[in-house]
Amino acid sequence: MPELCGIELEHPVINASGTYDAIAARAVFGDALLEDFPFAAFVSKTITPEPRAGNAPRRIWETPAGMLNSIGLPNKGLEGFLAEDLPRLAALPVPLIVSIMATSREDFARCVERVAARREVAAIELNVSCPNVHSGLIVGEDPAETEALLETLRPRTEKPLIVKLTPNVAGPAAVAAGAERGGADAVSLINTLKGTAVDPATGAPALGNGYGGLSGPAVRPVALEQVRSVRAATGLPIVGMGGIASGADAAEFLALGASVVAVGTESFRDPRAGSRVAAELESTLRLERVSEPVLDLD
Amino acid sequence: MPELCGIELEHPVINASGTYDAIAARAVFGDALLEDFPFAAFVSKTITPEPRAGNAPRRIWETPAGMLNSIGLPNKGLEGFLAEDLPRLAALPVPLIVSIMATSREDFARCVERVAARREVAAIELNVSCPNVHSGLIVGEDPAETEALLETLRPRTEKPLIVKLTPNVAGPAAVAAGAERGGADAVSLINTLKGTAVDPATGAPALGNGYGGLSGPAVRPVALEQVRSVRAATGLPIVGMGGIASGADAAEFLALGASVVAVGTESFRDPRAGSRVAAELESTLRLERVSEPVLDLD
Amino acid sequence: MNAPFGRRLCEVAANRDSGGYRVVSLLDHEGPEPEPGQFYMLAAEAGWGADGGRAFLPRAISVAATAPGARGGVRLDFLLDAVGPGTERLCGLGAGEGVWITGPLGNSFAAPAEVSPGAAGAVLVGGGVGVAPLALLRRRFGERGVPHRVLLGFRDRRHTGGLDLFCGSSGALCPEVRLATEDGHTGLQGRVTDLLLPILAGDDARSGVVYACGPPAMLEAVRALCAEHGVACELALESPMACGFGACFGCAVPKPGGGFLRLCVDGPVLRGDQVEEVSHAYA
Amino acid sequence: MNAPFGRRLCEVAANRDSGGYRVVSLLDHEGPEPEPGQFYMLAAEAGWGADGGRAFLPRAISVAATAPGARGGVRLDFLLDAVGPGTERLCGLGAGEGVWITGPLGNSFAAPAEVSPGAAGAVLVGGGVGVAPLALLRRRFGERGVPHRVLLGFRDRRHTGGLDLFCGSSGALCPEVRLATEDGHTGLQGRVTDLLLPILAGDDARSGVVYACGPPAMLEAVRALCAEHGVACELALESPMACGFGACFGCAVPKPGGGFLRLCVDGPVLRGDQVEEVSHAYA
Ligand SMILES: Cc1cc2nc3c(=O)[nH]c(=O)nc-3n(C[C@H](O)[C@H](O)[C@H](O)COP(=O)(O)OP(=O)(O)OC[C@H]3O[C@@H](n4cnc5c(N)ncnc54)[C@H](O)[C@@H]3O)c2cc1C
Ligand SMILES: Cc1cc2nc3c(=O)[nH]c(=O)nc-3n(C[C@H](O)[C@H](O)[C@H](O)COP(=O)(O)OP(=O)(O)OC[C@H]3O[C@@H](n4cnc5c(N)ncnc54)[C@H](O)[C@@H]3O)c2cc1C
Ligand SMILES: Cc1cc2nc3c(=O)[nH]c(=O)nc-3n(C[C@H](O)[C@H](O)[C@H](O)COP(=O)(O)O)c2cc1C
Ligand SMILES: Cc1cc2nc3c(=O)[nH]c(=O)nc-3n(C[C@H](O)[C@H](O)[C@H](O)COP(=O)(O)O)c2cc1C
Ligand code: FES
Ligand code: FES
Repeated sequence: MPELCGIELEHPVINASGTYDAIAARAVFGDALLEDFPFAAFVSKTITPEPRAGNAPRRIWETPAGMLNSIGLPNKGLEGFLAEDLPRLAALPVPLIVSIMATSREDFARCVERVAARREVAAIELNVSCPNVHSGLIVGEDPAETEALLETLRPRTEKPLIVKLTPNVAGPAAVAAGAERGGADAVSLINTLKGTAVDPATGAPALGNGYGGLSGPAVRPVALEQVRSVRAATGLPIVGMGGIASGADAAEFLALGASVVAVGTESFRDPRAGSRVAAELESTLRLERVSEPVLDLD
Repeated sequence: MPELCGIELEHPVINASGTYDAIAARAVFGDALLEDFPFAAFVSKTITPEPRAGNAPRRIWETPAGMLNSIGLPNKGLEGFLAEDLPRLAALPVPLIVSIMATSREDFARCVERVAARREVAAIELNVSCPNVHSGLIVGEDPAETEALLETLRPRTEKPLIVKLTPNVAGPAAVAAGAERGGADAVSLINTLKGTAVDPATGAPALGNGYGGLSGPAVRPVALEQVRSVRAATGLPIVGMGGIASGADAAEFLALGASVVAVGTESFRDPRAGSRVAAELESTLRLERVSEPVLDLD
Repeated sequence: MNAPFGRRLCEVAANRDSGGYRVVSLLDHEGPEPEPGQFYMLAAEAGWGADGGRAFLPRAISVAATAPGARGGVRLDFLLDAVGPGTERLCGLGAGEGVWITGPLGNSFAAPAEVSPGAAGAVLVGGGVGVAPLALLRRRFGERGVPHRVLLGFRDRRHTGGLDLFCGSSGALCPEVRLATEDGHTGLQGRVTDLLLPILAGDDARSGVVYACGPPAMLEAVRALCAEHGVACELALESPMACGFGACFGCAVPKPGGGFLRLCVDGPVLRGDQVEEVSHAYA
Repeated sequence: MNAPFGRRLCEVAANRDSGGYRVVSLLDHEGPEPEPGQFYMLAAEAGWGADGGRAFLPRAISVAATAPGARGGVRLDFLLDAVGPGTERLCGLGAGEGVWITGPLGNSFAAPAEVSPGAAGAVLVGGGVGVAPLALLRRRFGERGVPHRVLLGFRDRRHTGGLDLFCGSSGALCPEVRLATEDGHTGLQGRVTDLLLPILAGDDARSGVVYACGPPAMLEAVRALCAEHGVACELALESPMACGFGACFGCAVPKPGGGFLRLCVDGPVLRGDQVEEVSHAYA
């Protein structure tokens, strides 16, 4: 049975933060969502100390084999989340990981303490990399900053701390090493790549925010390379993500050293992508176990 | 008539370094190549002080809407290039830009002097960003290094120096600003994004080199965002590239501040992509010039 | 009624022209009957994402008509305007091809009395491909005996897509339907709002509710006119949707008091007073 | 003879089964007659890159046969094995669909006397989809009166793709063709190299040249056997190609003395002594 920082998982596929609203999906799809929940653990959308409305539209833009988003972390804020959302997320049949982001170590610490205090929460993901909120960038670009943040947070909880790295750096491995030194339990990568597009109808940037984050199959090669380089630099478990759309894609991440994978954008195309990827992965791996090298010399 | 650092161009589309071998193409397609040369200027493959054989295969791998390469800069070396290739490239009907890379300032300086001394050469592109040769990375990741390199090279020639930036950094704009301070005449971007893939048949990295550089439409949103941010940080002309496959794509780069665009990977799919993009761009722009806002009220 | 969980593969039963648009019919063996205003996320099984990597995401399309499927299930008719790679691919589908669908999604139009106490009748106002959800709404109003009038706007003779969805089985336009065309080749020469204005100005306007779907500028005109005349309205909006089930937060539409609605789960049908101004920015 | 500059759109004239492979015929109105061993870069006009963004690049495919086109030009026949998204799409093409082609590209097989002074005859050794260029070569040798034998290897009854390209107009296998099959259902039970070995060991072996195309392990066996017996050979290799015209440097094949050849412009046909060892790494 796969596990992540001691959390047992039915299979190695979880969701990428911000790409699945289990509460909304429950309302749309009903109990079937719970009976056949697509992910082995649920990661919440990133929450911030205060409520946020998110960015002005337009927020999404399709690109070749991918998409840009500038959602801007709309959320109810720490207290709203704890009061309204957490109890409903606790009803999901899988462990809950809460993603948080803040613009100061103190705020981060407060969020970690308040969230970790809740029994329903299995682990915390620290979003130090969201490309849509300027202040979020700084920590994740710098190994020392990241280490210092972890040193602040580590004493506040015994629950696993997963650091979500930003891919928009020259060396993600150095930042991962900083996270490890600071006491992180795992890293997750990649967040979205900074990107933009021009609306041909206006000649101006297509997104309301001017730029956004790129996700989907287009970024998979970049994600795989970052996983490979982070694997070489740390012993931490890796949650690998970025463009996973099939079991074969997931297998690439596992081959390069990820312990668990996350599905993001593909869920938009297929609300049960998580289960599908897990099933495809299972049969890929089973196939590998039984297959003999095929001789093709005729 | 578009121009780049004073070099007059028939149209704003040139080739991306390393994606067109005009000598080989001449042998394959004959004089038709010269009669209808697809680019307004020709940029050579990057040459290095000494000859290089390039990386061990496998060198290319297809990815969603793009490709990875780990070619490894095979070239005849500075002297071989000057003796054998330059005279033949001089026969092309367009201005010639020579791309060079070296692992020390002294070697860079020697290359610049030898190349700039040749009448056939209109400008020099400095590749400080090739992701396939380790030493090439360092300068382009660091604004101060880049500035220092330019300060060394600037006095050696009056010919335009174009700095090809690496996209694998947190802030390409800062590096562009460094290049400007050092005396560069233009910047070109983006080079390929670091990426890898796993060969499903072996479970190991698909490229002989372990990783490579990602190009093609998949990277276009990243390229556009870097052009946008570099435009905001410098007054230098920008040669924009990364995933341009059509005139509409090129128009996005121009809208965000590029003066000239370059076509790379798309030439593999269409050997005359350069001319096609230029023609499509021309008709896009002409359309924009004449079109009135369209009222679309029921 | 919940949508079945996940996407499912449906077969194209038919694909016919409708005044420049296409009506693509799918056979759905799993889903419930959709309500007027609801939509589905559609993606062709084959060839999605071809040539340049788009369409990559599924496309939100309103259901325009339903009927019992020939071999069970329900036939879903979609009215499609080929404006880009996704709709072009969908418009080019042949019978027997596969389409991934998720839905029915979103809310639906409410009965007049639910929108405005005392309101008994309805005025349906549609333009362009936005006539699609109104075709289904009109059918339901007809079945339930809700008095209604239909006002449709078209640009010219070549752009009358979807008009046949408002015809009876005889093929003739139903009597309660009135047209405005910009070239005046049929109906009133002008815009559909020119037909709406006298109704809103009428004495009995407040006993009715306006239901509108169409291009943003038309919706904004309808919204503003209704607000001015104190007549309740429901608008079926569009916004860019990646998922259709509340997952991506891409479909944000500004709320009058600040903040945003997610159009896919809070809409696509919004009351006039839930919208500040219908803008191209999110439509 | 140069290839026309750029890619051009050709129409699919036919697409038929050939023992598990497909033979796809294109009508080319612009290009010259290709030589045996040459290849084209192919990409379907529609649906290329669908579903996951691949195939993105064009695919290198050898020409297997040519004929005058029904309405002028030349008909190019390609033998295709559906191993991934690109070849699957090409194998699924219907008559009338469009295909972008660039070519003919690469070098071609040389006459026996050019490869080895004094050699008069030829032994063609093919396996799998690698029989394609040999089919065209055999035709040319036949036309030019070059004595030749053909040895083809197939796995089993279900894998005999391309065999019919070696049949005469009567539909019967030509007499100079011998088969080896791993299941022994026809011809020799064994490998094609089992047919080659006695020929190489024969007294007159050096008056001939071996021409081979097939899977890497077969080519390597042929190369090593020929080297051992001092018999000249030409191998048509494969390597990953992005462009086919020398632009990408992706198709590198190691040279015996170090360094690399670009298979698309220096090959695809290499003499046995130009290759160190035929490896899966670049094939
Ligand atoms: C609830 C709802 C119901 C709908 N019902 C219908 C219906 O019944 N019938 C119907 O025909 N349509 C309907 N639509 C609209 C339909 O979803 C869009 O027209 C469709 O998504 C367009 O996709 P496309 O690929 O054809 O065009 P796109 O190329 O995606 O272009 C459509 C618009 O998308 C934008 N866009 C996004 N990415 C890009 C890009 N990379 N390049 C260029 N433009 C881009 C542009 O703003 C462009 O104008 C509905 C939409 C919603 C939200
Ligand atoms: C000169 C030449 C002549 C040829 N002639 C013929 C011919 O006559 N008939 C014929 O059928 N074939 C021929 N081939 C081979 C043919 O070009 C390949 O089989 C074809 O390119 C495969 O493309 P695909 O999309 O079908 O498969 P791919 O999925 O591209 O798989 C084929 C191989 O490509 C690799 N690959 C690259 N990227 C990926 C990826 N992202 N995921 C998985 N695998 C990947 C793998 O090694 C895989 O085994 C020839 C090749 C050359 C170089
Ligand atoms: C619409 C959208 C919203 C996202 N929101 C968040 C978020 O709130 N927090 C976060 O850490 N990552 C967020 N991400 C990034 C994803 O978690 C993931 O890292 C990225 O999309 C790459 O994976 P994918 O290609 O599978 O989508 C978001 C991505 C998308 C597309
Ligand atoms: C096969 C290949 C070889 C390349 N070689 C070089 C090179 O020698 N020097 C260089 O500066 N860039 C090189 N590049 C990068 C391109 O010049 C270009 O920056 C990049 O591919 C992005 O553009 P594109 O998406 O249009 O290909 C190479 C790219 C490819 C795909
Ligand atoms: S379309 Fe994704 S949240 Fe509405
Ligand atoms: S295939 Fe591009 S150089 Fe040979």
